[in-house]
Amino acid sequence: MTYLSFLKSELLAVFYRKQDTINALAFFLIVITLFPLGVNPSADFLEPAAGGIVWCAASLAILLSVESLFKEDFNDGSLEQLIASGLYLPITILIKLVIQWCAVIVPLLLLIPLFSQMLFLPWSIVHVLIFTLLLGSPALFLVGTIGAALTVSLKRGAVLVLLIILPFYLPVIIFATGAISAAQAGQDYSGQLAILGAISLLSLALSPGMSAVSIKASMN
Amino acid sequence: MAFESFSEFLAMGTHGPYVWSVYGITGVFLVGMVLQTLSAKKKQLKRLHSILVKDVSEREK
Amino acid sequence: MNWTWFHKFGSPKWFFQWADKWGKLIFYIGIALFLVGLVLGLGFAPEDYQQGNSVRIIYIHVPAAMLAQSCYLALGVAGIVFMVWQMKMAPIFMKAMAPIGAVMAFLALMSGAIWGKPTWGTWWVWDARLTSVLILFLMYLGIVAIQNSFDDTKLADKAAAIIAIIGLINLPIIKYSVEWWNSLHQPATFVIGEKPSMPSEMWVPLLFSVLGFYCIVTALVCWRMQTELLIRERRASWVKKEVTKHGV
Amino acid sequence: MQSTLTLSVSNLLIERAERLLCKDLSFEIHAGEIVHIVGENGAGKSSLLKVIAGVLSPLEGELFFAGERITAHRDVLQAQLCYLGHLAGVKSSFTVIENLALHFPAATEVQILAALRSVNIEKYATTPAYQLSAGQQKRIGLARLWLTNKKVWLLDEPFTALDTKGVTVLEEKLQQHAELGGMTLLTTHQKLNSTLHARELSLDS
Repeated sequence: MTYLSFLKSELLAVFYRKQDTINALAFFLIVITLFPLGVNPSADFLEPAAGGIVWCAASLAILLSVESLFKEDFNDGSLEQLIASGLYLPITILIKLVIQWCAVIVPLLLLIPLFSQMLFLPWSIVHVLIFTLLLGSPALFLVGTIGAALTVSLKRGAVLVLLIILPFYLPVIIFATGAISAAQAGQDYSGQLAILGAISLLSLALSPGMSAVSIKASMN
Repeated sequence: MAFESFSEFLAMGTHGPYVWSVYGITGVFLVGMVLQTLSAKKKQLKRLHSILVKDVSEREK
Repeated sequence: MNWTWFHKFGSPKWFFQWADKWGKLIFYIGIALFLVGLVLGLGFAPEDYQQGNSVRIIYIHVPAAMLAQSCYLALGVAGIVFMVWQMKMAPIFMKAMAPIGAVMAFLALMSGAIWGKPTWGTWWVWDARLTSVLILFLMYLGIVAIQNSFDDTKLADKAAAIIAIIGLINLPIIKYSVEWWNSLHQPATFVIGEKPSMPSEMWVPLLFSVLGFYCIVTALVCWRMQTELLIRERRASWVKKEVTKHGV
Repeated sequence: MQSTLTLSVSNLLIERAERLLCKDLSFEIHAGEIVHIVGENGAGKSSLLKVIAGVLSPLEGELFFAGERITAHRDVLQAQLCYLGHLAGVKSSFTVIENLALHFPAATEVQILAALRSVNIEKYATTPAYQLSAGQQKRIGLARLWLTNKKVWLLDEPFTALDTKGVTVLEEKLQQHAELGGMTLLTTHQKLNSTLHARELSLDS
């Protein structure tokens, strides 16, 4: 096994599990639909709330898609093989994560213009929403991976991952929606974007190593 | 003393219910925590003691 | 610097005996300090010119909030100690501490909410302090959940330690983000529990109450650690000796 | 060179879920040897293989390979390791060839097909693994033995779900591996053919 063959097989796995990506996007769409139906469909409510709604939906969709990142590999023995292969575990985790990020975020970004129109977000703001997703979502994936790695040996770990990881998502959500409302108010939002980038970088520094430790601890 | 009489002390101006409910709930939780902690320790000691006694009596047989 | 005390606390047997000797004393000191704080605070401290007598909730709210934060800090540090030095006592400490921290966070939330009613007219206001305590409470629930979700103690210990470390790193980020978010949504009118200059009649009882809380929690954690030690080290010979000594 | 290829284990202590599996376990395996780990169910046979492979960590003890200490980092060993666990790491959505290509990126399709022929699943080469039976999936893992040039084989129950012909073929492969100077450490409930000259290593105390 080499890094390259691992990368290829991960790409192949994502290709075979297209349904997972579709599920994540469908879940995202459902959460977005809940707000107009559950709260208020008027533009007065939706326009200022759009950033927050998109980010809440994205956080949940991302966490649910990351939660099962290692489940299948754990159950079929691939994870054992990966550890025994001698490849550096944090790097392979990172490879896996980048592929997963592309599989979920790229289609999501393509659909964002559509979703933002459903939430009456003005065209002039859509690019800010996309920036926040590009800069903030890596942090969500990276932090979520630690939770996924910790609970990989649990049969029912999904709720536990949500419970332990969501509090760590709050700063990202706060600054992302802050950037969007600043843009809506015509203010400078570069500071919030910079903080989002910083949180993502911090997560990048910590998460692969911690996830590797967690996975090794979970093997039995 | 901040209060003239005991009834005034209980009334706390108009804020009596708020103040006393906070102190009441806190008291319940503190006492509950202490009791739970001590009973858990006692239970564990008792359990280990009974195992120990059983071990010793088995060895004597 | 002399590190023997550190190593001694790392020895289960030594700690068990230490806790046996000092636990009760610390507890009684804590109760005494807390009672003095209460009597002074409830009976002798002046009422607030704005908030009236509801300000007396401060003698519960502030110690509980401080303890909630300190306990999480301690959890995170214990997590690091465990992951770096593999110290056996660290996860035992974490297991004993987490539920107590959760209760402290809950008490801070509860007292804050009840204080809010006469002060703001509502039970809940999304102010920076209450919101951070709420998040802290959620983080405690996560740690307690993870401690109780695994059959394998070793894995549970590691998982809780990792989450506590991430929490420790995240705590300042969360605090800062919540404060920033708060300043965005509602300009602070006046924040409960914070006064530019508190008269000594107010801060002296507060000090007693805070110290009392710290002592009580210390004693509780010691006792809970003893229980956890009895469970984990049940096969060790020193535990058998302690059990016979304690009798039933 | 062969004399340096030695895997040695000293004073190993393995614990799993607070259960002591083995204590003070020491042994050595040399190139050209086949070692059969025997022990009751739950004696820790699989765990021992996982510890050597680096999947699990031992509580105490040291491991050496080719004269180097590998207790903390197994890189030196893992570069020479082919580990087939109880679960062979077969991805059910991948075809048989894709499953093998992950482990042998340099292997040509001809080589992979030849390996598949040896374990008698050649005709399923482009079938997704989930359509195959348990025995056939097991053979996907075993096919790696025909492709690998690694010297150290750790095999956990390689004979289960194999028919008699499959067993014979695999035993021949093990024999060949030993003759070429490789070492094999395996667990099985089956009686091994005496021509293999397998050394038994008991985990029961």
